Amino acid sequence: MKLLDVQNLRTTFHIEAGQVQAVRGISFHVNKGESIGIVGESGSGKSVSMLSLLKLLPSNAKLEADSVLFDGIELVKTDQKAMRKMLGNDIGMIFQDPMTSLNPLFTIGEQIMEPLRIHQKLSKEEARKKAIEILRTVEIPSPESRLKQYPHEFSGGMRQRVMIAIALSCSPKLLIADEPTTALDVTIQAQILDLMRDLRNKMDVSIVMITHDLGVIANMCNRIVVMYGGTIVEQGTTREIFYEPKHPYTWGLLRSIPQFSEGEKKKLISIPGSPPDLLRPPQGCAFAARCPHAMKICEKLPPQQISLSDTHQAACWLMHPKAAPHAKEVIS
Amino acid sequence: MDQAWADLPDEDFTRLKDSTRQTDAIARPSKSYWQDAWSRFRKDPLAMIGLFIIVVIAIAAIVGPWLSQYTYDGQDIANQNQGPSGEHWFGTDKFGRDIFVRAMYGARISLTIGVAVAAINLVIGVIYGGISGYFGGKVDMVMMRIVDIMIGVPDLLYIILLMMFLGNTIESILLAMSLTYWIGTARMVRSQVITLKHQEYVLAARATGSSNMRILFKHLIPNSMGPIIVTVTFLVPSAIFTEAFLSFLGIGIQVPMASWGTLVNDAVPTLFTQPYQMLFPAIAISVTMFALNFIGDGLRDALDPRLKK
Amino acid sequence: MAGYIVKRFFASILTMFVLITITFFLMHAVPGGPFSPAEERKVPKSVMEKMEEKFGLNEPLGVQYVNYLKSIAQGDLGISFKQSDVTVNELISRGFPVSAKVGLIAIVIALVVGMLLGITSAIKRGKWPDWLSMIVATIGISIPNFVMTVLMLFLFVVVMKLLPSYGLSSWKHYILPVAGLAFGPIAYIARLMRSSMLEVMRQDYILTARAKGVPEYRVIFKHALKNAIIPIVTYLGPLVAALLTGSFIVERIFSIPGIGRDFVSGISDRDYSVILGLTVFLGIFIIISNFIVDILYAIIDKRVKIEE
Amino acid sequence: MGKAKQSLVEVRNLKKYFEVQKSFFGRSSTLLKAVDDVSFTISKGETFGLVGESGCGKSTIGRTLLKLYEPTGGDILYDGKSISSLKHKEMMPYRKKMQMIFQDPYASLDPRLTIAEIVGDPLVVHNIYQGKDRIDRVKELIELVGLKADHLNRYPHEFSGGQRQRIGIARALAVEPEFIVCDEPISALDVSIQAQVVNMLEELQERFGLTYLFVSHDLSMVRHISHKVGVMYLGSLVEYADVNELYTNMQHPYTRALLSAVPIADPDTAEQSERIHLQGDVPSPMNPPSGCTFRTRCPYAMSKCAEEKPKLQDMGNGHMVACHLIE
Amino acid sequence: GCSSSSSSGTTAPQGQQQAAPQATAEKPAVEQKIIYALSKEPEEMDPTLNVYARSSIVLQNLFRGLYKIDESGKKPVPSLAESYELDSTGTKYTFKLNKNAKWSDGKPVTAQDFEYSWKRVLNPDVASGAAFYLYYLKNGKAYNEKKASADDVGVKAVDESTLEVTLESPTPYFLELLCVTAYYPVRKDAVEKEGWTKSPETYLTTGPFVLSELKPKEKYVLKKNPNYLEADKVKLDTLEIVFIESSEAELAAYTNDEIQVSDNMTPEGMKRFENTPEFFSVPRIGMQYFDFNASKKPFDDAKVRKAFSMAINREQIIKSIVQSVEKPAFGFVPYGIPDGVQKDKEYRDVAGNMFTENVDEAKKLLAEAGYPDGQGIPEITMIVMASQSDKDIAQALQSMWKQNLGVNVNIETFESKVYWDEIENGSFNIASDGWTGDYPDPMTNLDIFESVNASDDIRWSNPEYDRLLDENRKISDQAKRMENYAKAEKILADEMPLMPLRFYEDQFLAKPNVKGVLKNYIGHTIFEYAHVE
Ligand SMILES: Nc1ncnc2c1ncn2[C@@H]1O[C@H](COP(=O)(O)OP(=O)(O)OP(=O)(O)O)[C@@H](O)[C@H]1O
Ligand SMILES: Nc1ncnc2c1ncn2[C@@H]1O[C@H](COP(=O)(O)OP(=O)(O)OP(=O)(O)O)[C@@H](O)[C@H]1O
Ligand SMILES: [Mg+2]
Ligand SMILES: [Mg+2]
Repeated sequence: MKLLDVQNLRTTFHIEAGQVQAVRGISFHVNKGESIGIVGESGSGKSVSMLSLLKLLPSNAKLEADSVLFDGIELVKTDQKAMRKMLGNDIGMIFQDPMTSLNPLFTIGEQIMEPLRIHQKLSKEEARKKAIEILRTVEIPSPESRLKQYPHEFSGGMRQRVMIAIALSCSPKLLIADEPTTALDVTIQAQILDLMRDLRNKMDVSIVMITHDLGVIANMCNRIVVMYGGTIVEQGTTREIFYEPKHPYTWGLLRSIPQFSEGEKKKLISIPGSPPDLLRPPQGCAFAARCPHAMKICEKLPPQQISLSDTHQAACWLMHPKAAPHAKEVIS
Repeated sequence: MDQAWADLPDEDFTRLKDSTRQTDAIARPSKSYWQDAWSRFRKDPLAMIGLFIIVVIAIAAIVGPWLSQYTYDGQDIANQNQGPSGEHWFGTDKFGRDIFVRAMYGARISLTIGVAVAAINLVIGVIYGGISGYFGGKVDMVMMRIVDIMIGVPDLLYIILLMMFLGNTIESILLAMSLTYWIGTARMVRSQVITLKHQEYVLAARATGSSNMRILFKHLIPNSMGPIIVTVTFLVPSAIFTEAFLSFLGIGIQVPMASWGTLVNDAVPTLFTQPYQMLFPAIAISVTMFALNFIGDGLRDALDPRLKK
Repeated sequence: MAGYIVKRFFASILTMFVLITITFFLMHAVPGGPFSPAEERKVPKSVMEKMEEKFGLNEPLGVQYVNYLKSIAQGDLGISFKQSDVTVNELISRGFPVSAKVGLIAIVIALVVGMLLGITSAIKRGKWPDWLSMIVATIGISIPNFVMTVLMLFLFVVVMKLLPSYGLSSWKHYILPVAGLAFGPIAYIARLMRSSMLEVMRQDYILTARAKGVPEYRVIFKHALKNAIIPIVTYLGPLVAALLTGSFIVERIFSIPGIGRDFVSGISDRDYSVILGLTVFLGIFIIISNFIVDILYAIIDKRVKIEE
Repeated sequence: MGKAKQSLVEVRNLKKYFEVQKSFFGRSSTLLKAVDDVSFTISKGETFGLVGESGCGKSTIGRTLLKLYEPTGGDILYDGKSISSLKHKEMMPYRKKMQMIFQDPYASLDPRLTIAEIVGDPLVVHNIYQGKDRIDRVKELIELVGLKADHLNRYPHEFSGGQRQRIGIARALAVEPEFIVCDEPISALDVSIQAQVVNMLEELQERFGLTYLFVSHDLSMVRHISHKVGVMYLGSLVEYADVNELYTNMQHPYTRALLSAVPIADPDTAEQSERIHLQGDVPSPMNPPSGCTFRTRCPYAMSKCAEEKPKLQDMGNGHMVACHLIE
Repeated sequence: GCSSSSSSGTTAPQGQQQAAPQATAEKPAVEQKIIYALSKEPEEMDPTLNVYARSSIVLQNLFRGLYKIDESGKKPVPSLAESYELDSTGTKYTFKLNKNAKWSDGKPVTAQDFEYSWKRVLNPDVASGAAFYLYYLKNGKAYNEKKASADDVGVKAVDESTLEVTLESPTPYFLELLCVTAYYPVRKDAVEKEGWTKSPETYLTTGPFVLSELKPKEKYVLKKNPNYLEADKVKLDTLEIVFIESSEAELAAYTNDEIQVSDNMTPEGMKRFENTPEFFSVPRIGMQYFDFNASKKPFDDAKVRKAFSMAINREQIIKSIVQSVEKPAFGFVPYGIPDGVQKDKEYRDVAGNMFTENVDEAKKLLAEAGYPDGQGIPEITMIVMASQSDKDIAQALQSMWKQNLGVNVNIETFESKVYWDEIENGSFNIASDGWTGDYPDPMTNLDIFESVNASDDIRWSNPEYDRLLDENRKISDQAKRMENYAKAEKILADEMPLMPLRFYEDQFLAKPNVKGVLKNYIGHTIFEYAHVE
């Protein structure tokens, strides 16, 4: 069952210098009860594509899509007001930086209770009770007194838990987590990931998790979407991506993680160069400029998505039959 | 997969050599900071309009009076209170003096005062506020209490005193206005510096051994430029009007010389009988203010390389 | 808290002392005295000297200074030199409530209008409301108070005959003076509000609020406003002190019996006790309003810790 | 550890306390013990990795080493000479030898200055290389870190994070330092860029024989780059050893928890791996727990842990651990 | 109707209304209330301490002394006094008080009250600024300067209703002096209460009105005083004096019918009413003139002074710049002072103009003085006060001298408080100055140029001039006196140590239904005879 189905989503920002084509036609879906991970480097359009779905883009952004179906509702046609009714209720969202994502001038309690009061029309007292309950779920000790405190009195990990509490307060069907642990320590990160896994199992939410940490993905997700330069370059199950990656960017990503084969230190393998300027996106493959295997065609034409299995798709010219000899050489 | 996809020429599938690849596409001609700021400024149409207006007014103030057949003090009482006409563009006042020429003379004084006061107070305010904010603690405490006192002492007192010692000259007006006008700027700079001083680039400068003053003036102040410019654009009109207020108390510039402020002030009683007498000087001030605001906004953007598109 | 207040209190006393000292000697250094003729010379020199003697002006400056400090320590600000049947304490206790009332209304209006204008232009950035507010603000700062007030007087009193011209005997009487006082601050607050609102609307927590499904008006007026208001509070300190203690121009034009006029007339009359008394009063006022602003900060923003 | 290497930086019982206000109208200021009695030695040409949770005092150590913060107690020896009480002027020669790369490549470059100015700034401050020489030197540096000379007139915001971090490195290298504190130089960078920067740091170390203090909480990266690693918890060093020793034979429960918490980028292993769950948050450094500061989260805490602060003990091989479990 | 610029009528017309008092009674009763604006609150409400003109206006409506200025605004008539006798030396007056004279609380006004008040004014411990007004009394000055005792002062209550007053020397205008506030009585028991002027209850008056409400800085409400001697003639019930500082606001208030009588408007505002029956202009015995500093070049030469005085156009300045209907001054004694011989004529009209304007003549004189076409003349500084009208006049003069004589004059403005010091220290060449007399005798306007009084402004002296004035103080033959005054004026005209500019007139507006408002010769606005139709 598809909970979310996105077809050909495109997002453009109008700035004085021109148009930033932040998302350039992406299609993916999320099944009920599933958690998918979106990886890719900074600026590849991960956050923007999610914000686009939720209509949370700034006014200078333009959104186009063939279709965005959420739980049977066509979001493309939904206006912002109706969208707001769904946000926080059917869809919860967690942002990257727990330090800045909470309003510093309101108590934690007020911030957790707000969606409850707006969407579920709870009374103050009911909302408070519910808030305490949720805080308990996200393992914050003595929630009663914590409700009255301000964000700055919380540690980063606790704030992120508060963010999760807010996102989950109305028991949404979909939880979108935009780099929920990037700003946290490893030990806290582990706690948060555990918590999210637990919640997924308990509350039956689908999760879309954005990150550029492959470790986090490996621990959390069933499927992975790899983005680069505003496009999806590869998607598949976690295993498919980790063990049978087909796109050179995925390769690079996997290889830049330090490996420790007994004793000897290996030089890290890096991807040289920097990501494309989305103001003037490359004609061909977005990754061509940094790809060690680039061919002439890569700079000329964007590659098409090729399905390798029901779940696995990649977009790379190396999979073209004519590149076959070349591809073989690369893989060996 | 469609046909076109399969039919791509083989040649396309040859590997690219490193030398033919286009990495780091963003090549831009290099410019110095000021050239750069200027080029950004130039692209801002409003700012350019503002600059153009100011230049026109400045030129009019400098050469205009020479080109006119009238002088600022040439009276012709028989032709008093004439409305605007081809002869007298802005009309005449009750002495029959040409208001246009007087407004151009007024621009000399008012712009000089506005600009000089803004400049002087900018310098004092930036230094004072910068030091107070940067060093913080006791230094800040003492410097801020001094500011409290300076606000408390009635400014008219020392203005009168200064006028007595230095006479009713532009210099003494400037000096008088320099005594406390900078406080607003100083406060603003101080709060900026307090927030900026914890930035990592400040630490980085300290790690290379930069002295406090170098950090303050090379890093902190330039980064507070935005709000500073805004404050300074607000300083200009208040300097122009304070000058008029001083004349009202008899301690400003001397008649028959006029400034925009005194032109406006003197026209208050005739506001409803001869409204044009105030209208034109008031428009001159407003236009200048708009121009300055545009320039200020443009400058703020131009001086901040981050805003470059 | 108590310790903080005590410390701040002593700092204030010291500040006041220096303030009084400077003002006292400055005032006496300014030529002309309370009994020098102002319009036509009429009073013979010998009579003038007698009056100076009566007010203790013949004593050495140091003695006068000490005497003044003594009486001020007892809360006595002395007698007006010009209106010898009025004490400065009376002058203030009569005039201040009047100035304060008008000023307070003006502050409230300036805040409401200025903030609304600023918010609108921040939200409608680059659109016509933004332009409108920019124009209002620029006009607000480029038309001086002394022109604005007279203009209003002529327009609403002489031409339209809608409003009364002097005094404060009905609500109608408040309209013009309040407008005169609020005009400049509205311009300033609007500009300030606009930039801080733009800044706040960029913050992550605004996105959070939207993602929670909070309706946009609530995002703006609840989440953003409270954060954006902080710079306004800073500006409010000096503004409150200035408006509550009256404005020379507005009180003069609209004949308001406040204390705003007394400062300037006190100085031009060389009414020493009035000058000093008002300086003391204003000084205390500035100190208190700065203090309140500091506390307000801590109340609005719980992160702020008041530093010593 | 084989041959005894010459030590370059020696830290003895270093303490750095901050005074902070607790209440809103803070009369009562408390001491925040950001670094409390830390000792270690860094040998010439080596990289000393420092790991630990956020807020445990890693940056503070780095900054105190460079005298960006005045140490509250203890001693810092550079090349055998104590620098902990030097004044600004006396410190200047050391500022040439010791440099720093900052955590945040966005915040650590002054946005109003061009790259040329940023990289040239240390040269101006120390008054080395005049006129054209200075320009050449800046060019040389910028090319050294893999950027091009025509980047010199650009501003920081025109660069990607990785490029910015290179600029930061070029600035640090400008005065030809011997010792560089790398304060989380990669944590703000993309995965694909992190490797670029680490590679470069290694290259430079080889070329110029640099010594690094490498602060990070990315344990795998620390493992990759360091020769020796120290683990910090709440202001103190709880364990330190040669890198392989530490990663294969960790002793302190915190180290173990830390290492087990690193998500392994491999779905197979990820599913199997046993994670040690740490309860709760890091305590506030303003009122740290008595005795062993880790005891509140330690699964093995004993009564002794609350009473006595464990000392660093040598396990042999230069492997130091501070834990009552190791007796 | 009353001609607006009439110099004879000093009040709003009242002829008709007095002719038909019944007619008014039949009309629906209008509230007998007038609102009048002053620029500021009066400085001093104790008449014995007052030296301020503004305060005088209020006090003149609240108090009456032995004599008052009559309804024509020109001559003194008995008020609290019934009659007086003057002895042959001309220095001893014996006043009989009106038996019906009462304080506002109903107690009779006694001669002792006068004795007490007058001695109080002179009492050195009271340090009244108004003391000099009573220096005419024998030993008045001496007592005030602590050289004599209170008992030596020439005022004595013989009984309840007889007051004996001895003067230093004969003073023909002594009755006029009695109309000055300083000669008004205050009552001992009232004055000795702390802050007696601050509340209507303790504030005892003797005039047509009493204080009924006192709102500092806002308004004083005056009510008809039922115990006033001539209470039956006072028609006004309420006189509200409000304080409007800005003349723009006063114009607004007047046009908006918020005030009925206005005399503190901008000239531009006043001008709008110039040709309406609401406008009145009344001569005041004062003049604006410019001091020439005779101790400094170039004005040490009478020819230069005359040249400057002749080279301007007074009419034009008054009409176009000052924008009033005042008269140009071609003499030194203003209008409003009756001639000593032809009592119904003004001295000014009898004496005629003393000099004329003539640019050619002026040029000639300047050339004779050694400055043909203004060449070689030293730098000339004209100082003026910072008021708008002074600055305007100065600019007009500057331009006229430049045009007509080719002379450059610099203008310097000064704050009023330092202005007189500036004159005193003598670094000016020309200075704006003005004087309003106290009593309607030319002496009040001429004695200021005697050498004893002129040493710190015009710095000019002429023994003949001094002698003429001195003689006039001693004699009472009016024909001779007038002749001497004319001679003295001629000396001034020939020497021109000062340049007369204009004779002051007080202009005021009164709503058409307001009648009988009186401006007297020293500029006081009196409502004793006013009423609303
Ligand atoms: N408001 C905006 N105006 C213009 N461009 C924008 C705006 N927001 C995002 N972009 C651009 O859109 C592109 C995609 O940004 P996005 O935030 O989705 O990246 P991301 O993959 O989430 O990166 P990160 O890992 O850093 O969060 C970037 O190039 C960014 O510069
Ligand atoms: N200037 C300062 N004033 C007060 N406290 C400070 C200051 N700098 C650091 N601290 C405190 O000292 C403690 C250690 O901070 P430090 O920055 O050294 O941690 P860190 O280990 O570098 O953390 P991170 O991984 O987040 O960078 C923290 O609790 C911090 O709040
Ligand atoms: Mg993102
Ligand atoms: Mg750190």
